[in-house]
Amino acid sequence: MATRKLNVRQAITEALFQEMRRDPNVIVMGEDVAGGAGRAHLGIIDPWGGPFRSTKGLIIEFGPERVIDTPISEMGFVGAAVGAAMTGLRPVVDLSFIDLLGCCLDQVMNQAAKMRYMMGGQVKVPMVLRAGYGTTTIPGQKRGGGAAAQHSQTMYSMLAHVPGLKCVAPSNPYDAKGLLISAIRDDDPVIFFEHKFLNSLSGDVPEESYTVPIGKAEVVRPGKDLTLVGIGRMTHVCLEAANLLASEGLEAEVIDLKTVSPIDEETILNSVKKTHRLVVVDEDNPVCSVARDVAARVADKGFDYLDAPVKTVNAPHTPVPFSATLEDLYVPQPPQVIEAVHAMLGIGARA
Amino acid sequence: MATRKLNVRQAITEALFQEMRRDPNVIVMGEDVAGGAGRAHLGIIDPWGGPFRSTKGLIIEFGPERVIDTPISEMGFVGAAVGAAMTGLRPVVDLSFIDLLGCCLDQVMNQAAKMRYMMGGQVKVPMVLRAGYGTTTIPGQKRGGGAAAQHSQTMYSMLAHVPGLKCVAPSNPYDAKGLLISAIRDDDPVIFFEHKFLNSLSGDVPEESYTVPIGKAEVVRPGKDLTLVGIGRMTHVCLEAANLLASEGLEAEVIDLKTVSPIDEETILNSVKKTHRLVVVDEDNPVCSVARDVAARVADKGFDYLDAPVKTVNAPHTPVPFSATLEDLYVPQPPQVIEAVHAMLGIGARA
Amino acid sequence: VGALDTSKLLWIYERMVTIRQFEDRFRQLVETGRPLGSGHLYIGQEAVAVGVCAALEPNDWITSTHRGHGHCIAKGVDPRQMMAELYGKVTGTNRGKGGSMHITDYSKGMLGVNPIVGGGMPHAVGAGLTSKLKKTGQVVAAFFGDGAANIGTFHESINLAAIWKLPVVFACENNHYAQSTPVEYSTAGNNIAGRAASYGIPGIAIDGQDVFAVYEATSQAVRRARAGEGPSLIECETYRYYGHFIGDNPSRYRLADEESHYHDRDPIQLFRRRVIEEGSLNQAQLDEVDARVAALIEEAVEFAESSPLPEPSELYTHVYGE
Amino acid sequence: VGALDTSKLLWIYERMVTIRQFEDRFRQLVETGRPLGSGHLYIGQEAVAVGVCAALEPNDWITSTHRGHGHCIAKGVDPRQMMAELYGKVTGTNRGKGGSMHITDYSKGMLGVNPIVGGGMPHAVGAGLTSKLKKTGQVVAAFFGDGAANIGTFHESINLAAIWKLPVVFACENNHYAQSTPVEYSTAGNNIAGRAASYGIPGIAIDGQDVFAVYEATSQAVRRARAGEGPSLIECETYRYYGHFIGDNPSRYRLADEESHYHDRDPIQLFRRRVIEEGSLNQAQLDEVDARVAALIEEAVEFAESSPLPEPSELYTHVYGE
Ligand SMILES: Cc1ncc(C[n+]2csc(CCOP(=O)(O)OP(=O)(O)O)c2C)c(N)n1
Ligand SMILES: Cc1ncc(C[n+]2csc(CCOP(=O)(O)OP(=O)(O)O)c2C)c(N)n1
Ligand SMILES: [Mg+2]
Ligand SMILES: [Mg+2]
Repeated sequence: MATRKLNVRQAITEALFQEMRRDPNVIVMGEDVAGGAGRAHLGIIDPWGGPFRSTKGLIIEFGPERVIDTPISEMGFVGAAVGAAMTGLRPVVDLSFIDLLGCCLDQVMNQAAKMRYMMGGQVKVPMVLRAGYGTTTIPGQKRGGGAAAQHSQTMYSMLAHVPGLKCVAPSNPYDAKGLLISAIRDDDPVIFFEHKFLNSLSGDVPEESYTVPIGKAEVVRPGKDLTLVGIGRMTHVCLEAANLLASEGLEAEVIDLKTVSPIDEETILNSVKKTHRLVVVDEDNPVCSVARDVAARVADKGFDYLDAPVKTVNAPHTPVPFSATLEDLYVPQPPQVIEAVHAMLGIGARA
Repeated sequence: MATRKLNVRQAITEALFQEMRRDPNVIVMGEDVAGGAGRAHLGIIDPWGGPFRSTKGLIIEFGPERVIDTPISEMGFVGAAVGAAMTGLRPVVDLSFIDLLGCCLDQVMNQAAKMRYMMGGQVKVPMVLRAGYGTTTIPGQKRGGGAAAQHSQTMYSMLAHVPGLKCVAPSNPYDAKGLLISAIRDDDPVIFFEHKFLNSLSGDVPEESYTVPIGKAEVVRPGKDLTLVGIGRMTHVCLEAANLLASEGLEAEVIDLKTVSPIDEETILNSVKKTHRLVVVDEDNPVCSVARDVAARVADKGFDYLDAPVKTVNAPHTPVPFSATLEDLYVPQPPQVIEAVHAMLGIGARA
Repeated sequence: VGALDTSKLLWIYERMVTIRQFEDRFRQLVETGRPLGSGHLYIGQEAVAVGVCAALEPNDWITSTHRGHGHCIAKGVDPRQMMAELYGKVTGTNRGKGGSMHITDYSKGMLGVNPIVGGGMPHAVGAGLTSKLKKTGQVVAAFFGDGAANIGTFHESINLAAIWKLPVVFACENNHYAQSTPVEYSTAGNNIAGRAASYGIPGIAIDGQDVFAVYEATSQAVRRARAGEGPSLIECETYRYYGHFIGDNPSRYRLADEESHYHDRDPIQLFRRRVIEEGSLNQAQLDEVDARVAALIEEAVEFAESSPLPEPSELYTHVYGE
Repeated sequence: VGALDTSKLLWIYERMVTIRQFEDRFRQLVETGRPLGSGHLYIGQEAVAVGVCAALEPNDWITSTHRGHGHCIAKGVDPRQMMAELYGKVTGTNRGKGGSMHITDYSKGMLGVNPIVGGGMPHAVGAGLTSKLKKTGQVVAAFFGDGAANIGTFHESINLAAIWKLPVVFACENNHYAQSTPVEYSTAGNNIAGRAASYGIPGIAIDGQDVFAVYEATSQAVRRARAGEGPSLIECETYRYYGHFIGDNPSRYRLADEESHYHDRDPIQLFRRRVIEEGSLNQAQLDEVDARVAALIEEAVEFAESSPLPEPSELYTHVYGE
């Protein structure tokens, strides 16, 4: 079948359509996932299609029983999804912003994640929690500010910590579609992180349904001198940094982590075995982050491969500031990656 | 002034009494912190004194306006503490179990932690959130089971991740009293982790008021061959392991981390500079844990000191099981620490 | 009693007695130093669980609280497997991995004891969604305590069930205390049933010691639910005879008068008196049940004691599927 | 109008007009490509913020929502600093670190715009606790939307304020929509004011376009609060003229009839008509306010445009104290 250019948002929409057609147990829930609920008789149907428009059109094909607008009751509807998943449905919940985890953590961490285990394997909780994360900063582009401290967080580190959850963070439309289909078919709760900046990123996406495996990282640029591991948007930052490093004569291998839980240690260790050097780039706050987790794994299992300190590049240990001038500094960018590489290699800052 | 033996629970109670006497703005809130609220006229006063009895007696001295029983409304009363802290009080909130963070994360992570920053420094949120954590397992002691998956978690890794919070986890009565007094006087929100197993641990505590600084680790046993970093109960596990290692001729330096946010890098790096080897022992689940965070910092800033892989010992990536036979295996114990040391040193398992 | 035939009456009595004896035995085991965990005893509240479940079909669902042994037994969970679970044995309902606070038997429609207060209520909404979407006709009963009426999930869950007209029966067990906190302190407004008005659904406060009253009110709510008319809220006034957990001494925060008032209104004794007075069952029939249940509980303890512990490898299984 | 003197009437008018002009200007700036973020416009709801704040003292507190510009201006926050905040400038209320969704002026008793729906309500409870414990007599008004009436904090906060008899006025701005979701879909029960009964507190639904009605109802609630009698709930029926945020087209989910109904009931026009009809203020007085405000808003834009951005070091400050 054909391949077209879709952006990440469109790829997600396509995955939802295909899975809802395939399996009548798949339902979509969340605030304004269609919008204007209860007003079809007034000709109002699907006016929003989700906070980022990625559920647009679903209600037309699947109706309001399977595309369910919810009130602002995160604990309630995420918990309802848990109950629905336990009893035979496969809910795909749109949480709008991952920051709203604050309003439903119990159902995610204590209920969904632990249910199968606590119950000794009697139940499964096949649900997907989709959530936008990250900032949309474009350094140097003049604008007042971003979405600030409560609508720009990354937060996958907190959820990767939780046993029983899987967490994916695709960096491109192809993976977004394939990972979402995998997530929907997965019998465990999967948190699907959608980077707000990447939503409009375009790329080749096959028309047919396909899966991208959860738990597998990918070498997206081969190299021999050092390994850069990126997550989501940071994969692109790593690729840009790799281009710049190439002009210095350094061939960086870039790995797109794709899944932050479970982490694909093997792919990373194989790379570091070859390159002997590692920098992990992560948009999340640094403390107890995925970046430091990966660094620690390599400092243990890959210690003998290492020729240099393991470096991590994260957002700072601060909330996300509003002012664009500060937000631009908050999000890691290629220069910081290059700085980390130089520090790792003992190369002094260039004059 | 004199020093007596107190257990951790008593040390906490004493800190609360002393701080409430010192500062009329200090209040205590939580479910059954006194208990039986509204029934003083029936002769019922203070029947519970908190889930672990650590607020017992406070209401007698300070009355129901400052010792406030709350309904089961975690988001509401933690949020009320945030509002009270913003407007001039210094609430000490008893959350009973850290697992209940699931029901109030928004107020902790999005509100309390970020308030000062989002508001450009206009406000402070001087509050303390006390919470029991961990399991009470005593390996080999026959018993049916523990408190299982939703009442035994450790979870400081998730909160150490959050900028704006401070997190402390004392391992003994002296530090419990001193750190709680520091936490109450601190102008930032502090999460005070009380290990359920340690509540009954006894030790010397001065009668007078004193502080233990937040953000400082302590070398609790000097050694030259390797460094063991422990947190809370794990400090004791490290000390036991160090004793066993001594009989193998290995002198382990043991560091009690005490504060998990901010982490005292300096004390750890100084130790590793001397010992060249590091094992971090942490009762929390491994992924994105404090243990791996510490390991990553050392693999970066202390790489040149290291002569061996950095090892971490954590609970497994599983929920906490009920059955004692499984719970005993869940919590790291000295044999696992020794195993990690052996693996680090390339010493094969002994026959 | 009216509409209930002998076998149903015996069913009700047996389940109430099973709860009572199961927990009495468990309590004795704990108090006499058997190495078990603690637990939240349901004794005193039997008429609620059994009255509600008597109005349900076997394939209907329930969600529960931390005080869930009674709900489990009422819904038909095997006391042997329950006891084994309390012992942390692999033959337990949850393979010993859940314990008292997580007992679950999916095959019986028992969706889990749930010790996060209010944590189970949204699951009932979700099960209701499944029932509605799959048109199975199943009803869900969500048990919760008076203390749970003040947590956000109470509000969110009832509102969701109401707007979606889901087949959920919200069954509040108002035993007057949340730990040591009296309901009149923690709970603004007149009563919990009255909060139903906020959601435009029926709310009724009934005598939770009277299993017939509970059965009647639930039956009505279940009819409404199955007819697609949405949820109801039933507040059952009841009492726990023991402390919040085994080891808690309730006389520190409860009044002796109040305690004896409820002991006088013991749900099992009320039932016995009524069926005997009305001539629907006789003493011998009831005593026979008592004896049968006693044997079952003995068997449950023996089963639990003699069952194997989970293998160490169980620590790592069931975290994820496959 | 009755009890209100000329200066109070002018105060009310000025604040309503300031909100309107401030936001109109901001909207134009955004829509004409000025590099600013988006924002949730308050226009159409001015009578609520101003009516409530007219009944408060300067040292009383308010908590707010994501749609908070109006609350800020009504409580006396300087529009220049607000505009600078929207521009991300260091001269902003929050040094440019908060933006539209976090504007705060502690010195004015404005405890923060708060874009977590329901997130500010518990803060009002906490401020009420402070007032009660310190016996300052301060009252707290908690603004929230119709959508917020379905989140757990609504329930928990009102219950807490009620049992503790705190001086809190819960002011619901029912503008009929939460994003594109109509209130009649999301909200079970008859109305939001009716939910007050669950907590045994007064609940009243009023015309939120009529600043006098809002002022009157709030004044009564404030009297009650200051007398130590506890909280009240006021549901103000109102409407937002624009989309959920700048860029959202509300005609996709609202009916033209409804929109024009509320445009006919514009709070500023209603006020003008009424005071002129009743002879309390004249056209010239009102026009003078319009002009003064226009100048102020111009000044605010100039102030914002000419103010410096935060220094890079600001990224790291105010995370912790000291
Ligand atoms: C969300 C949450 N908050 C607090 C607790 C601690 N806790 C366990 S049971 C309980 C009391 C519950 O009271 P109620 O709902 O009336 O049920 P009852 O114990 O009376 O059956 C509390 C506070 C908890 N488990 N979960
Ligand atoms: C807890 C939470 N859930 C969802 C959102 C996304 N959101 C922002 S505003 C809004 C609608 C709020 O509606 P309402 O309370 O009626 O206020 P209005 O926008 O009408 O002023 C939603 C869903 C949020 N910010 N916080
Ligand atoms: Mg109760
Ligand atoms: Mg609204």
